[in-house]
Amino acid sequence: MIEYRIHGRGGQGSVAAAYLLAAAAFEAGFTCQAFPAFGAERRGAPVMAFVRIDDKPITLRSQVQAPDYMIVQDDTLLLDPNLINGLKPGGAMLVNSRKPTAHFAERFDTRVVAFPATELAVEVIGKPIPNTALLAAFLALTETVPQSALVAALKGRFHGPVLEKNLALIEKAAKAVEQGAWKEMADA
Amino acid sequence: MREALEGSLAIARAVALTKPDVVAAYPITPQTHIVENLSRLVADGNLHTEFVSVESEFSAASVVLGAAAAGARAYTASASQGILLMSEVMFNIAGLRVPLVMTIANRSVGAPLNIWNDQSDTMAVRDAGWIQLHCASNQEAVDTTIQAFRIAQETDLPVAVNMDGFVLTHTMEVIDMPTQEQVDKFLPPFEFAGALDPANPRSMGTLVDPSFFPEVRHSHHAALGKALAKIVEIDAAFKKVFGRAAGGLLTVEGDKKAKVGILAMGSVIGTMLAGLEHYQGEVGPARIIKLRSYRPFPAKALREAVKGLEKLVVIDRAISPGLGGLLGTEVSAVLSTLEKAPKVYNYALGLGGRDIPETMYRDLLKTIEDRKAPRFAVFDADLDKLPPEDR
Amino acid sequence: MVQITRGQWAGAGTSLDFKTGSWRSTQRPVHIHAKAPCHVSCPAGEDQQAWFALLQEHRAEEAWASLVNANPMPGVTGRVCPHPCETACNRVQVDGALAIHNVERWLGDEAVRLGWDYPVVAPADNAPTVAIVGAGPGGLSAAYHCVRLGLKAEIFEALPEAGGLLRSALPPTRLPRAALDREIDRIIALPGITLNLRQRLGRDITIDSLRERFDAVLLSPGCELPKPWSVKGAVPADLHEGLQLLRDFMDHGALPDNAKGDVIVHGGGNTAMDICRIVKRSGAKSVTLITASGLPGPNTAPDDLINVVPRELEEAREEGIEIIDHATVSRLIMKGSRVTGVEIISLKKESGKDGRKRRVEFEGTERVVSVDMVVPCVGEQVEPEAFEGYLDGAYFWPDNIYGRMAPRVFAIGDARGSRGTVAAAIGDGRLAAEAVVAELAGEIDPPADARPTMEADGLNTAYYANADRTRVLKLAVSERTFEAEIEGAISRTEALAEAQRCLSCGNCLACDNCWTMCPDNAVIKTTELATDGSHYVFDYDFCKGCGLCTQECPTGYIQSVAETN
Amino acid sequence: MAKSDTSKRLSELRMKHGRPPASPSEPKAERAATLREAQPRFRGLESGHRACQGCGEALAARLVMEGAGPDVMVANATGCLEVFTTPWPQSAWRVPWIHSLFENSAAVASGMESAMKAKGKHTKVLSFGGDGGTYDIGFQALSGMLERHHNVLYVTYDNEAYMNTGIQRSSSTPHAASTTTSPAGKERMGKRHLKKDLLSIIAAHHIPYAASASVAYPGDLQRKVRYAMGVEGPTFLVIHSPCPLGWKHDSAMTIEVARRGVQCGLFPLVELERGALTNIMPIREPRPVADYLELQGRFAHLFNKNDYRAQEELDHLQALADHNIETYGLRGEGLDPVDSTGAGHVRRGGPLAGRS
Repeated sequence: MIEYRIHGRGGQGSVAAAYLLAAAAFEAGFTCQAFPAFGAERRGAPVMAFVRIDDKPITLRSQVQAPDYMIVQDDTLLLDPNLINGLKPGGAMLVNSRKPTAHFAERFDTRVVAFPATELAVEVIGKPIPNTALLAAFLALTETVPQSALVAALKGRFHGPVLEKNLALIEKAAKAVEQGAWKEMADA
Repeated sequence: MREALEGSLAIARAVALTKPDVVAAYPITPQTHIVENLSRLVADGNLHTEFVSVESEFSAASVVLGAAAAGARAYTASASQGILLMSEVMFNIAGLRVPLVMTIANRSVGAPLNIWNDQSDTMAVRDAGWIQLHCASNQEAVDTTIQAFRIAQETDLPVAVNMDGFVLTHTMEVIDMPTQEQVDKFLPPFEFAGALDPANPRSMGTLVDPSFFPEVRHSHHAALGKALAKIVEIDAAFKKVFGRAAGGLLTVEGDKKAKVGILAMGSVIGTMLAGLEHYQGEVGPARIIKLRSYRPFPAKALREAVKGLEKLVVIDRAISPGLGGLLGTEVSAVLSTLEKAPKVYNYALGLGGRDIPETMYRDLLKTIEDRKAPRFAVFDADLDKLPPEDR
Repeated sequence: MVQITRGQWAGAGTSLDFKTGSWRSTQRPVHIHAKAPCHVSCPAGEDQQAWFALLQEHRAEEAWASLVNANPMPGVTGRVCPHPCETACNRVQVDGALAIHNVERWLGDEAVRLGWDYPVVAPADNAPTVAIVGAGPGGLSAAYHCVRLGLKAEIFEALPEAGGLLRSALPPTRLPRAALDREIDRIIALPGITLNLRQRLGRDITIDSLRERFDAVLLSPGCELPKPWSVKGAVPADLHEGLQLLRDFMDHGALPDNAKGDVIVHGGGNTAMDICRIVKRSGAKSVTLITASGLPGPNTAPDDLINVVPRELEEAREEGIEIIDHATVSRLIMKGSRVTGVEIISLKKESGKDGRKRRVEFEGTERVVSVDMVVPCVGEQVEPEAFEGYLDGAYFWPDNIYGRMAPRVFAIGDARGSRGTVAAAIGDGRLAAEAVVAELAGEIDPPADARPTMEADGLNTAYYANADRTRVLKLAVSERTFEAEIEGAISRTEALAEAQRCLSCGNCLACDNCWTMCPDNAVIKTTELATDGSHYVFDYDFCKGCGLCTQECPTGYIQSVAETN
Repeated sequence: MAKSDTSKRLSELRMKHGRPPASPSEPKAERAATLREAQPRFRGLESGHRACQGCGEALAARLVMEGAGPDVMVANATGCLEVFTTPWPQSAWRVPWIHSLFENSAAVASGMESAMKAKGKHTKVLSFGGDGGTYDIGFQALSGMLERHHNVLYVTYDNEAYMNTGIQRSSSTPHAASTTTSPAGKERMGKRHLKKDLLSIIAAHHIPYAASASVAYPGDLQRKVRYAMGVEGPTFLVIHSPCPLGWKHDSAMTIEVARRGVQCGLFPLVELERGALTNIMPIREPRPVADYLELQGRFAHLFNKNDYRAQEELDHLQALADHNIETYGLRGEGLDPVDSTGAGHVRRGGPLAGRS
């Protein structure tokens, strides 16, 4: 079982990202589970969402305390040094940031990749919603779930121009990171 | 067809498959996604129903009461304060023996205000006279929802389908969604012999004085008693069509030979099963009893399920202040007729959405190893957070 | 049979098993047909409410048939009757009495115009035959009612024409001859009535012979003989008694010369009033009526009121007749054999020790008025000839309402002494005929009508629409002649509209109020449309005795009586 | 449903439970077994109910049922009407009828109407409540029902207090009326507050039709019922229904009291369409409010000659009546057959006489 934790701010689509990731995993033949740590927070407040994928039924329903991977949709969240708590040793973190990866690698004792997903989203779909770009990059890094599964998941969620733009976006995002960089870990 | 679906969407689609005539609802967290999805189905022309967006839960319950009384298949959903606001109507629906279905997206009841999951809402209306079924997964919730419509119309009783708020309603997971053909095969068109009809104008809801009231109550009690068999029968019928059952009155899982048991309702069962897998090496195996039918309370099946157990942890997802756990108390009472009844430890867990981690399995079993373990506790409460006099 | 249910529901209308009638403890509603005051006050015995009820439904012929069950001469009484019914009418309390007499006259005229048949069948050939003395209104009514009740009637009239005082004493301005003749002709043409003219009692026949020949004898000779005029001083040689003066005028069309000057008429009846108006119309300088009675006014007691047709009084005053009420002529002042003045004294009828009214003259109120002519018109009495043994003083004075004087002998009309109107004579004719029938059948009296009278306070007037009394045209004073009828006729539309004003006192209007307003559905209506109340039934199984129907019944037909169960 | 099917069904219902006055074209019903059954009206509310003697509400409900039946179903709020018509195992109703709770009849009716819509049926749904169940506790459900535009006729039987529980004041109780929770005493002259102007609130919902009626004018009342029955969408009728027990008047005086209530202006009879005043019953001769109040024991304290406050309250109520007359323009102009005097007038043969 692989466990994921997605951090974001209300309005950035963290829950949607979790659902997309789970749906993509399902398309790839896994069982999946995705749910938000739903709060009473409003737009802009820090939020979390969780994803589990496995190749057998998932019964566990607690929040993900010790994720294998973290996706951080907003680098300002990392101003809180405790955000990374629970990340498994040998885990990895993808951060949406214009800052270079090195900036985070210096501060956090884990594998980290920084990727300007918001900018890419603005460029491709015209909206500062980083979640699909991040997911595409994330899948490219781990290769646990093929990009085609994300495409299938997106097709289940969007239609028409929105879908087209998102497909273009994930195409670009997947190419912006090192393909399979975290693969061996996912396989572990 | 297997799909990765959010629980609320799955429920909305399951409800749509039953072709309800009237749906009435008032939004409340965490039920909102269900009615939003139903509204979306209606708006997109995928569900032909009278969708009544009422001005309160009180009216939501009243609308489905009126609709069902008038011969319509009716559905509503609510949670928490909404259930309490409905409670007067809920007693009424059941007392009038009107068949309809409601989803309860279980949530705590304020004050203090808390929007997260526990089962205080449904426990507060446990005496309303409804059939109350609990689901441990979204698959069970979908299947139970479809079954509930048939149970309702075959028993002339309202059915509440409980699913934990957020933990199930907002969780996407893999669900085998029934097809329309399957549902049509399983669920006959709505029929209510007592429906209001100008051709046979009956008066429903009469005034009953002491000369007959005990008989009415007896009759209602007996009706719920008879519903036990119906629930089992309909679950079996469901299995024939869909290839899977939804849990009958209760199911025994985990290690069936274990001397220690854990009994619970709802999604916590999954976490306990995960814990069993993870920690049985450390604290030993446990028999996990998943109670699906809270009302009617399956006393006989329960006595059967606990055979051979020495200790039984009953997890309550609610509390009756001044007493403790309601489920635990009721289980104790039911088991008290057994010659060799297991010792019951009743712990309230996860109140107000407190996360129940996998380690809870280990912690529970470890605790009851101690002979002086408390028979009731709000198990995961950190008493250090309270003023000393409250601990 | 209680259906076994679980208590959630009950069957439709099963409350009928619960008889709420047992809750009635103090009162229950009942239907009581009371007499309307018009009916009670009608000397002829007409039930105006009954025929107005029919007229409200535009059933004019049936209304007339109902009317002539009591009075065969509505065309006459509708013109000459002082209509006490209108005085008694409860509608006075709302917006004025019904114009009953106008509608009655219209019905009478319609019957003649359209040839409606009297609701009688020819008596059997061997039916008992009743002798009737006098073919005035009383005699004619008696003959008609005899036939109506299955008897035959044979009338003996001294004069060459039937009609009595209708013909001799009523000016055509009030009763056109044509109207009179039409109705009399229709009555005497009825099968079973024989009219013998120029047969004078005492000369051609006697009561004893009639009693021998006939099964009963009804006496309606009228009053022909002027009552003595009690006045002090010498009586002028050329004194003209009122009724005689009227007859002379109607026969010859002329009045004595002194009638051109200042004339005083002494009396208080319709004849006096007729004389006043004829004299005035003939060119008298002034005409003054001296009467002991009172004029209409808020404080005038009913028994003090001048006994004339109200509209006649009104018309007379329009025509310039002066009236001095509560006064009498106490003395005549003569210059030679001619009267030159009268002394008048005020008086009033006061109750004496025995409770009976008597006239009290007030000393010191005497005044003298100069006149050219005085006409006494103080009433008439029975010509005593041939009535030996039956008269009590001037009149018959029977001691019962049927006028029975002896076995199978009855007195009718003015001659009874207590009457004074055409309508009363007509009523006497009916009463006597009914009494004859009873007596021939071996019973003493006909069954009495014991119904109570519905007074205005028994009505709920909230339910009656305001509607002004029909305005009836009459000739302007300048156009009044000796022949033309003064009061005009009303149209069918007006008659039907006037009928709608009838309050139906004491009798069901079929308005549906009780049926509509019973909170307990305990008034059952058995047919959709009906008019007489027989279609409403109280269902005492459910009536709780709230009294609402009684309260809201417009006519007082529903009354609450003490619960006896 | 085809027209002939509908009329066949209606005629069957009429045969079964009495019928409304026959139209000329309607075939004659078969001979009924009893006089009661032969009555020429629809007996929606049957005898044997257990209302007090002279109950205005029972009368009003009976009139409404006659005007509305037979193809209707009723949701009835808790209250006198519900209790006195359906003591198990009996019911006085001859239409499908349901009682659920005090405050939800409008919502239950909403559900029934939705069911009819869903099923493609045309049975009209009525919702009944007293003033307590309408002005007060059921107001929210009513407002929701109106806003959602359900095709429901809501009828409130306004007897101006909680009569079922023993004459406690409601927001519909008139100013200065003495009730068991607003008793007149040394310190108080009955209810201190005003009668809620419910109709204005209803009107603000912009519904197709809202009206007030009185048991004193059954013809007007039934006309309004029939009109509302013909409207597609929410309609509202408030019926002034005197309560002999609670208002403390003789049971025979129910109609008279109601009539005076209208004629003095304290209970204006008005009709509103889409919130706009479209019709009123003019008052031919406004009566002094004292004429209305003096019949009722609940206002007896206003006739205490030795209490200056009594006159003050009488004047206050008069001012309220005058205000109604002014606000709704109730003053009549001459004789009007449908004004507060003319509307009561009867004719021989009843209201149907002369109808061909």
